[in-house]
Amino acid sequence: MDTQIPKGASARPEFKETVAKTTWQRWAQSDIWHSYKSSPVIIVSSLTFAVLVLGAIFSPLLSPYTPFDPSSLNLMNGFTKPMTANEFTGDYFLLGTDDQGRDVLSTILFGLRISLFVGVVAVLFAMTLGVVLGLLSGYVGGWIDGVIMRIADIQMTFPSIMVAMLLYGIGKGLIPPDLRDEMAIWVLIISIGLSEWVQFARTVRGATLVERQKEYVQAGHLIGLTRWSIMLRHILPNVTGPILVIATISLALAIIAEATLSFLGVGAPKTQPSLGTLINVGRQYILSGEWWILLFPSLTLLALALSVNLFGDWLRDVLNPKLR
Amino acid sequence: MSNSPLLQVSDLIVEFPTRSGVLRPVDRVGFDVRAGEIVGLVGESGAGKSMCGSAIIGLIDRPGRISGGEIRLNGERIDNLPEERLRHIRGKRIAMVFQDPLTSLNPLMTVGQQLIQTIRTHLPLSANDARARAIGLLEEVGIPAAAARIDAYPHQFSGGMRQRVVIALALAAEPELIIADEPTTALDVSVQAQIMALLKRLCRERGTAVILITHDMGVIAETTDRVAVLYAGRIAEIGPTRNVLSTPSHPYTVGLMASTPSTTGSLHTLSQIPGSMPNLRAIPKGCAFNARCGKAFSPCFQDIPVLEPVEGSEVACWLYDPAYQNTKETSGASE
Amino acid sequence: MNKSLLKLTAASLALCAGIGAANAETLRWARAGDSITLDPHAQNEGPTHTLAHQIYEPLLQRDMEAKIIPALATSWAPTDNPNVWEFKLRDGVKFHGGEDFTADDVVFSLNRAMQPTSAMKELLSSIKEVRKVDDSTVHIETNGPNPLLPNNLTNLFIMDSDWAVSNGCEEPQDVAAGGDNPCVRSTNGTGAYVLESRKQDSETVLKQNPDYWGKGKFPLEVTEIIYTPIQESATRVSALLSGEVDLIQDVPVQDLARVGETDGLTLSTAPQNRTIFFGMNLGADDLENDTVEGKNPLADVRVRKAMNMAINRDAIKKVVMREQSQPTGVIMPPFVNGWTEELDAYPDYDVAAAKALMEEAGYADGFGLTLNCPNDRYVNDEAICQAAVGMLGQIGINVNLDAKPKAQHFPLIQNKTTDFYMLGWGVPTFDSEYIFNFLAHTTTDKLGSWNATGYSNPELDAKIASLASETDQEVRNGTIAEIWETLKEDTLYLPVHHQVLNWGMSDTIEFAVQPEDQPHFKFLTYKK
Amino acid sequence: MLAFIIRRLAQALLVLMAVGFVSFAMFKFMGDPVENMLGQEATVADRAALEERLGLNDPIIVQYVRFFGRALSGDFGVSYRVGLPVGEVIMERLPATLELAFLSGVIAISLGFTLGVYTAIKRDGYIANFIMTTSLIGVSLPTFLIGVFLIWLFAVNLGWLPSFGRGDTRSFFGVDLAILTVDGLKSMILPAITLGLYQMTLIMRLVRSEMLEVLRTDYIRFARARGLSQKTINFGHAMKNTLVPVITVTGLQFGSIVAFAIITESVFQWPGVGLLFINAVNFVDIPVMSAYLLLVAVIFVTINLIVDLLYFTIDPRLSVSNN
Amino acid sequence: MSGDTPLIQARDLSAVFDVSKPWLNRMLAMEQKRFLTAVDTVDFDIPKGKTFALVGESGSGKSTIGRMIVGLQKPTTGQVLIDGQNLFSITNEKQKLAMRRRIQMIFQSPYASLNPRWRVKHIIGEPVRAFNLLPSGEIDKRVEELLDQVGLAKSDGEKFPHEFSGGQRQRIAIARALASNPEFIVCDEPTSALDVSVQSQVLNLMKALQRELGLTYLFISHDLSVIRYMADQIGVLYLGRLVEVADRDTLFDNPRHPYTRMLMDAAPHIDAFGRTAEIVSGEIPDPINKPSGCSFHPRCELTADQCRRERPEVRVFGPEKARVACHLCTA
Repeated sequence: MDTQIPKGASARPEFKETVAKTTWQRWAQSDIWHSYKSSPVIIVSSLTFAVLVLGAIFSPLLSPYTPFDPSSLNLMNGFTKPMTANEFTGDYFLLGTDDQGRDVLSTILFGLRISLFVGVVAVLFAMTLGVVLGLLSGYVGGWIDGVIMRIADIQMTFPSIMVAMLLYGIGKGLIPPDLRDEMAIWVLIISIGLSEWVQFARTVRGATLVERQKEYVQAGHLIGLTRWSIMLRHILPNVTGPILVIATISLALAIIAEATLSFLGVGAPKTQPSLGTLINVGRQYILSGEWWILLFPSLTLLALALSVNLFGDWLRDVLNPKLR
Repeated sequence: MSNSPLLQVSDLIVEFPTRSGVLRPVDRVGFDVRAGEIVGLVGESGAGKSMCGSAIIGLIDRPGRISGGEIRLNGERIDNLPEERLRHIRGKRIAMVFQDPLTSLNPLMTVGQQLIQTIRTHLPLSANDARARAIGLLEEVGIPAAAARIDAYPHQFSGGMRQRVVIALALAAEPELIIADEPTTALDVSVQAQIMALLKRLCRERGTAVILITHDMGVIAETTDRVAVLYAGRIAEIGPTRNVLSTPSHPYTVGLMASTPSTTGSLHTLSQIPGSMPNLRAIPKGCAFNARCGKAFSPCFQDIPVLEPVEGSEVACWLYDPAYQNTKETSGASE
Repeated sequence: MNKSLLKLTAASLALCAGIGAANAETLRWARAGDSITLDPHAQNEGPTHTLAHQIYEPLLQRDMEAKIIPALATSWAPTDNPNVWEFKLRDGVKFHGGEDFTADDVVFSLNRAMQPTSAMKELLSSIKEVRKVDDSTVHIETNGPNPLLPNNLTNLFIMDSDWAVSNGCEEPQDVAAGGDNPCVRSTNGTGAYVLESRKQDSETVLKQNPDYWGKGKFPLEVTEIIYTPIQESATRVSALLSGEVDLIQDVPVQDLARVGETDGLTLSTAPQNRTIFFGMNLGADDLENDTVEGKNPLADVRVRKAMNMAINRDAIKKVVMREQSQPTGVIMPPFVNGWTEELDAYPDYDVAAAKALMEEAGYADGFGLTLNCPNDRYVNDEAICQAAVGMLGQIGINVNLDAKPKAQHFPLIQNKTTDFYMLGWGVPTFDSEYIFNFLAHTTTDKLGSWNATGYSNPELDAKIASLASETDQEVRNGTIAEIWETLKEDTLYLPVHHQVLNWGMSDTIEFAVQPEDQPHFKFLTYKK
Repeated sequence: MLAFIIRRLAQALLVLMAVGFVSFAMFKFMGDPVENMLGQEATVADRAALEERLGLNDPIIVQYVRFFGRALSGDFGVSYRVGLPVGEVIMERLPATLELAFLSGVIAISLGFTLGVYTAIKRDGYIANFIMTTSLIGVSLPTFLIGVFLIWLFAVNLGWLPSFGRGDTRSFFGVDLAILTVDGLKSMILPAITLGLYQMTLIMRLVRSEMLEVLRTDYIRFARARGLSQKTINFGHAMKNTLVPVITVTGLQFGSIVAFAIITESVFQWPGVGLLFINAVNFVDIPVMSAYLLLVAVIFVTINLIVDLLYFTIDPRLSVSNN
Repeated sequence: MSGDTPLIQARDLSAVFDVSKPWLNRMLAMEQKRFLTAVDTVDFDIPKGKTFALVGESGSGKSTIGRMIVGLQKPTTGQVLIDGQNLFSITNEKQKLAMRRRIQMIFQSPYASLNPRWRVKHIIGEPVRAFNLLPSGEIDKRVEELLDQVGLAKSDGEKFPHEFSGGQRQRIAIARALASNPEFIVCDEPTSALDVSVQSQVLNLMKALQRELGLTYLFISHDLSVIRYMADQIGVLYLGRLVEVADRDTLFDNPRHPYTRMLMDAAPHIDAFGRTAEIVSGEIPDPINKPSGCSFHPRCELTADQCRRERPEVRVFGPEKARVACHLCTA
């Protein structure tokens, strides 16, 4: 029997460019970038988010005052109206001051920093935990899967805000008193993180179960790759889409959760207030006329959470091939 | 009227606007289907055969649209009908059978519910009469103990049985035309034979015309009266099935037949068409097949060929254009 | 139409029609917390006493100006034996259930309040025996002379002995033993109001007692009281602003202006019997949670004095308290026996002088420590602490604020596991001895239970002990003044201010704030 | 199915035991109940005695076993705070929370479903896009802020609705319900909206995405090819197929409603179990706290069970008889 | 090993899966455990350089056999011998790796078989890295060679799988399989997802590679026409059993088992215009509850009593040594 071996160019369709695209070209031509370009809502919200993140990162440089240094505060500056000078001290504040005489603009910038820090680190924590457990659960299966998923089930039995509250209670109690102020934020992060991991784990497990069946994973087995190598190098990159979507949504959730915990009195301390703490403090002034103490942090939180949510929403649509 | 074809498709163009330009999965396709006739649409994936079917029944997903040509059913134009009028044609006069019987049926409704719902949408029957008709249909498509199984859910049927149910659903309102889109691709060979035989029998009995969309040359050969070979959204060759398959004229059809392995006949080396069907975004100028064609010559890269009668079929190829008969000789394209 | 407007219209209509106090007037009253229990001896706590005061009565009570007036007793005086007090009881008083009020009820009730499960027992710890002399006379014998006995009886309610016995609540409920008790759910007092219905934390309805002995003696213009606790201060103020309630206690200081400016509402303000101050652990050799190794900076009186000077009480009053506080130099509310203006004077806010003192004490570079602070107990407690943190920061004391709910804060003080803490102190007996007993005396089994400073001055302890039995008021007052002198010299506490009480109410109401935050609604009158 | 229920119940018991243990581990850090139970005049000896009698000095595990043992027989002890049996206190408050949760649930589900279906059908419409974007505001602000804002707007400034409490109630088979009176319903509107807003957004978005996915399935395409009307397809075919995931999430959300009621109830002084819990936390009322946590767990487990059983009725593929 | 031993020997391979319901359900319903015998004592050899094909419909166990032969799945009983060495008894990691290098696989789906997040050169180079065949500096060159070998351009290595058509992806998969210089490749329906014109390219490529590199194939397909084109020897599977094993020409010229005949008849013929295939009765039974005796008897045209009762043993027929498991087969 005689067959001709198709060689090189003859077997290649003409319409393909011969030069591989650079990563940048790939990105510029991708659907994601296109969808981004053509959605004004997403452009606005991502820019808002970028501005807020930059504001948070550079808050020490941008803030006119350092609100977290109590000794720099002058109580007599308290309750200064926005864009006016204080009647006693003559100090000027763009967005006014709060009950402690802290510049509202500075507290917002610093608060944003704390809210974002708590949110981002909590989500990273939840994500790492959830992804590792989800991969293990989905890929290794067996009793490991059973145990992890039962724990997840039990945790799902409680709303995350409550889990966070309970964990916070325990965490706070375990820390020696002199470290509490510094550790409070970390306890908060771990509490929120632990309350959010289930989402990640479940999604990753589901995606892993699908990917595990795929033939490229089998091909990995054939060349004797280890479990971890297959999980981390093969499967993980292919489940990043859903992880990213959940991470975005969890970020908004975590930021709001932190704010809600502030209301329950277990959020960031008032000496290092997050946006949630600021709102919770400002809430007292809703009837008394010092509207700026509540309004500005609330708007900032709204802008932050809304932009993250809108971004997550868009990401979900873009990354979901079923909806395209 | 009596002599005019049941379905006339002429110069049908389907377009999908995308950000990188407008795509044309179907480009100036025209063919007729006469009452009781089985016409095959054959082609490889991406040839536009399924899109043709969807266009005829008016089910092109947004943002796709019919942007040219006409579809006439018994002489009446149906491609520009409003959705509500079109709805009364679907199922009633033109029915469709899809590839995968597993996903074609609503898993949460019994087959009876789905049948009765369809019957009562199109026929003025009482619930009881509709049920009786549904049982009758199930019996006809060869479902044993139809009266008992009518209240079963789709997952309680095997793959072959499910496709029978789908056929029953398509036949529910006695349509004049059935569009069968790869009706047996998801089935095993032995079941495929059963289903094809069933479809053939039922349509012959009722005089229902069929458009059979498939990529399987064997199924085309055994089932259809006439066949249209599609390539990149255009018809390359159309004619009586025996004619097209035994003595193909278009180089693509020739290549296709030569590269199809067979269980019978002499065992020869499969020839192959180099490359693959062009992406819709990059259909070459002129004949869409030119890049893969061993016989391509200058006009093939300039203009789109139109269907011309060649030996009982119609072929869209510059090779058979009288104006180029001589040039072809001299171009010395390899054999 | 606006609800408060409606209310106004209704009120003016009532006025025009000349309908007097005899007609139905419903008072809708809200405060932050609910009464915890209906058992009058099971809790020694403000809101619980407030509700109990409407239903039950003590032998003698404090009126709206905190003066002691007769209630179920018409007169009281020590007998010839300084250890025995004689109480003459009011005649013709009936319980809500119709039973007559007699000396037996007094003996029963006081004995009940001395049971181990009673929360009032400490107030009666000096009592040896309660004796019925006749139906309208009771003798109370104390272990030694107790000049302040009447002061301890103002919140001690009298129950009907038969009713209590037949209901099986001879003793206050023992929560620890899980016992249930009808006296927790129902009442039978002699007070001006009868309990109509009650849902814990939700709504309590009281109706005027038609057979009240005090008819004609008190205004008694309110015929029905609807009491709703509203925990969230904003919601509470909202309810007042929207006319859903007529009177609220605990108006948050920031909302005072709003309430005062709102048409149809008025504010009533008075100093409260509670002083807010900071305590410092000066007794320990070294502090747990500070940055100084091997010694205790707080043990140095110069440091304490510097801290005292660094606290800008006026700024706290102005900004944190919105003028609703009285800055003070002593941890004693002005009503209390022993209070003087000199004692009340507070040091000038003087950062430079404070820094100088710090330097003198060897802490020119300052030090760090943790301040424990409640966040749900006193008016703006956490904000005051925050302000103090800032102020102390200016003299180099780097304070780490640890604010917690009261349930976690107070155990720190009681277990003496705090170095620096906030505390507020009210004096139900209106006498300095009470303060000394709890806050200045060396911690022993009985005394000094709230003294977390580690301060121990045997000489002072002896003086404090002498107060209990000193019957000569002049001598006693002299000792009190001496003790205060020492305490002030030692700067044992850093006083901040006396709290000011605010009640917001519909402006048709005439009702002055009671210094113990105890509204007795039988005194309430409407403007005519 | 029976096996399924048995397994679920076993799991439920495990959940309850875990919850109980976690709560007991936690109470240690919540403060000292004795402080609140005794007045400020209490002596050191008094405190020690009470602590001993409450068994607070025992190891956590001992306290836990004691509590759980009694709880199994329905005895949750006596509230440290109000001195009433915990079971009674909770049962008295539960109707308030449940009716609030019910109304919020109804608002969230009905509105969420309607808007979800609408935005799915009109996928690229302006109104649908507007709804999609604005609905995110509901999940971008903490619940308590929304509650405070609603009070400020509707109670204080407009004077339309009550700012707190439950209003009039009417007894229904011995249970006092506010939902049965006009005044009560008016009182419920603001808290119910506050509580339901978040869930509504979630349900709406879920329904939308599920619906979009279902609308792309082959059987919907086949239904269209059979000439069924758009209405039949959207509501007869598509909606039913979105139910399974929607019910799962809705079930979980209903549990969250009960939990989030803590916040809403304290903002609106709604006398339900959430408020009771917050009060209990402030007072370190251990029996009430543990019973409440168990209650929440029971509610969740029950809802999960109901949800799972609902699957069986909705999705014939799950019925055992067909396997 | 001696030249006579077939490179691959499958000895009595069986794969049994436990498909029982959970313990509690079984207890309540008083059920026994249930097992699915996906592969039932399958036995065949593949000589070096030859192609052995397995043909069967869904549920016949052909893919399971493929997975067992490459070592992706352990057989319940039986053994796989590669060059006489039992694949599953190697415990030494190094030897195991050395054995794995010799065996590769080409999968059905050109989409799922390539990791979409990896560049093509990374995909093809991975086996080289995993088996440590070349120093890392030379891997790229080897990848280019392989790309060229399967008819792709060197520059294609920089691209991602989604930039290729199905046929090209299958070429990439072949290149990956070749990367470790294997001797034996299991091809599991390698062209069933491809279009006819592309299928012939891939089939031809595989044939050419076999000839050039002396490869041995196990070729799995449901398509008799493809099998006929590719195989030297063919095994027909029905419900996990090999019902007939014969040389290609023998099988197609003289199919002995009724099922083989049925399959051939049911397959559509491109030259049988207007034919209606003999209607085969029934569908493939539930593999968990296989019919008694010969599993094929409910659908068989012949059927004797014996077929219902007894499981037919494999018997050898004719000079071509066709092995057939049928009671009624005589010639």
